[in-house]
Amino acid sequence: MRVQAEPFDVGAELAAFAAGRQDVGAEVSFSGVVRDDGGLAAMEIEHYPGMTEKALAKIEAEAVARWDLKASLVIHRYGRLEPGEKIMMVATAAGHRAEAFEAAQFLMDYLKSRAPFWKKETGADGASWVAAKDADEDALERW
Amino acid sequence: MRVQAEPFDVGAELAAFAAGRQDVGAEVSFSGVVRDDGGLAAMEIEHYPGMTEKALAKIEAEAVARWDLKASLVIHRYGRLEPGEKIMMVATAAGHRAEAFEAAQFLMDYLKSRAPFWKKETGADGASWVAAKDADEDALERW
Amino acid sequence: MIEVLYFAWVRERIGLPRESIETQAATVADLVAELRAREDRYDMAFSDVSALRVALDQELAGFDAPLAGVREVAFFPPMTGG
Amino acid sequence: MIEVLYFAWVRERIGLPRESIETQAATVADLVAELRAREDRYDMAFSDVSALRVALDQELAGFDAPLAGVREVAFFPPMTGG
Repeated sequence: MRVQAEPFDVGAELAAFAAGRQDVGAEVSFSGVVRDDGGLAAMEIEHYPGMTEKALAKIEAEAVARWDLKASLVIHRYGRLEPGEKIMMVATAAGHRAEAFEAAQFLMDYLKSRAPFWKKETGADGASWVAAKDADEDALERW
Repeated sequence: MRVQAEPFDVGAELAAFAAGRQDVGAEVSFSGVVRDDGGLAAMEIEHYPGMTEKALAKIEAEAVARWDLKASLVIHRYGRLEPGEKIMMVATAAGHRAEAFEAAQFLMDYLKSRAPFWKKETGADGASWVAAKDADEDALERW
Repeated sequence: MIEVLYFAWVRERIGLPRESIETQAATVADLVAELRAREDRYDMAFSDVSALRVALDQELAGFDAPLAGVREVAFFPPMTGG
Repeated sequence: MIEVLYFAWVRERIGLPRESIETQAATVADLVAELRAREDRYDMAFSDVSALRVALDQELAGFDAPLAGVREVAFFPPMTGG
């Protein structure tokens, strides 16, 4: 689990992920990208140093235990990002595909609503905080 | 969509995937790995040249249309593979995470049961064809 | 004249990957009956068609599908890709 | 003495990221009431607590949670990571 201001390389991370393990049959990765819906100049991500790391470690440990993951990875950036930049990524490695997919979705759902990050978007009309979606909170109920 | 005997590099594929697109908010990748459950020496993958490409193209086109994918990728190897080698990968890029995850799972479920590949495992006790699982056929019913 | 292809253990049991067959079979099931009557290795390979799949001109089909106009028939076990 | 942290628009409305507060508040809700009584900017920031979340010593908690033994309280809007 890493919380960092610096960019990361999804391809390089994934190439190194679970390398050499022979009990892994399925690997899933997710990455979130700064999307330009029209006029977005930049995204600023604020976080809560200390709590962020604790929350991510807890979510990751729960996923590893629940789906018997052979490997897992969570990286989340903070600070200023531009459209097209990767915000975060998760990766899961398991024996079979169902577990790898479920665990990655679990990580994402919890990370969205339970890890202390806040996004502020700056566009032509000024800056505004991204509002949490009810759908993201509701997504937790399936787990 | 590529069907090939040669190894591929998941990291490099994903680094190039959907690069530069600003309408993408979420990217999901899945890769299948030759898993050694104990004593597996090699896996031989047979396929049906011609039909394989048609089946994969059809499955991919359906996923792109159904989830409005901004980009998609399907690579599947055939021939001899050793434990730890990547068998195949899919990647999906969409506006939001739910679509990217669903489309990747749809691709995998159809690819498992509707693309003409057959796996033969060679181990200490000789060689045997991998049997199709009822669960894989059942997985199609959710779509 | 129709091209008949065999894959995976069907290919191994019959002992060849493909052959051209002169047939008047109206359906896949009729073709299977003709093949089974040929030799034991065919009879064994097709003994349980519920364990087999068939593709006509590279599209999955049923065993009751007509063969009129079909150039390529393939028999194989359930697929195990991914 | 308790450390109180503010994030995102809560931080912007109150105008500072953190402060040390001397308080006898028994619960989070009591602390919120004390803060609201201080100045308008606090009153406005806490006007709708249903739009806020609170963490005690870096763990999410409810507004009715007791403050006994707590060293760090953080107020922020619903999280939007990922």
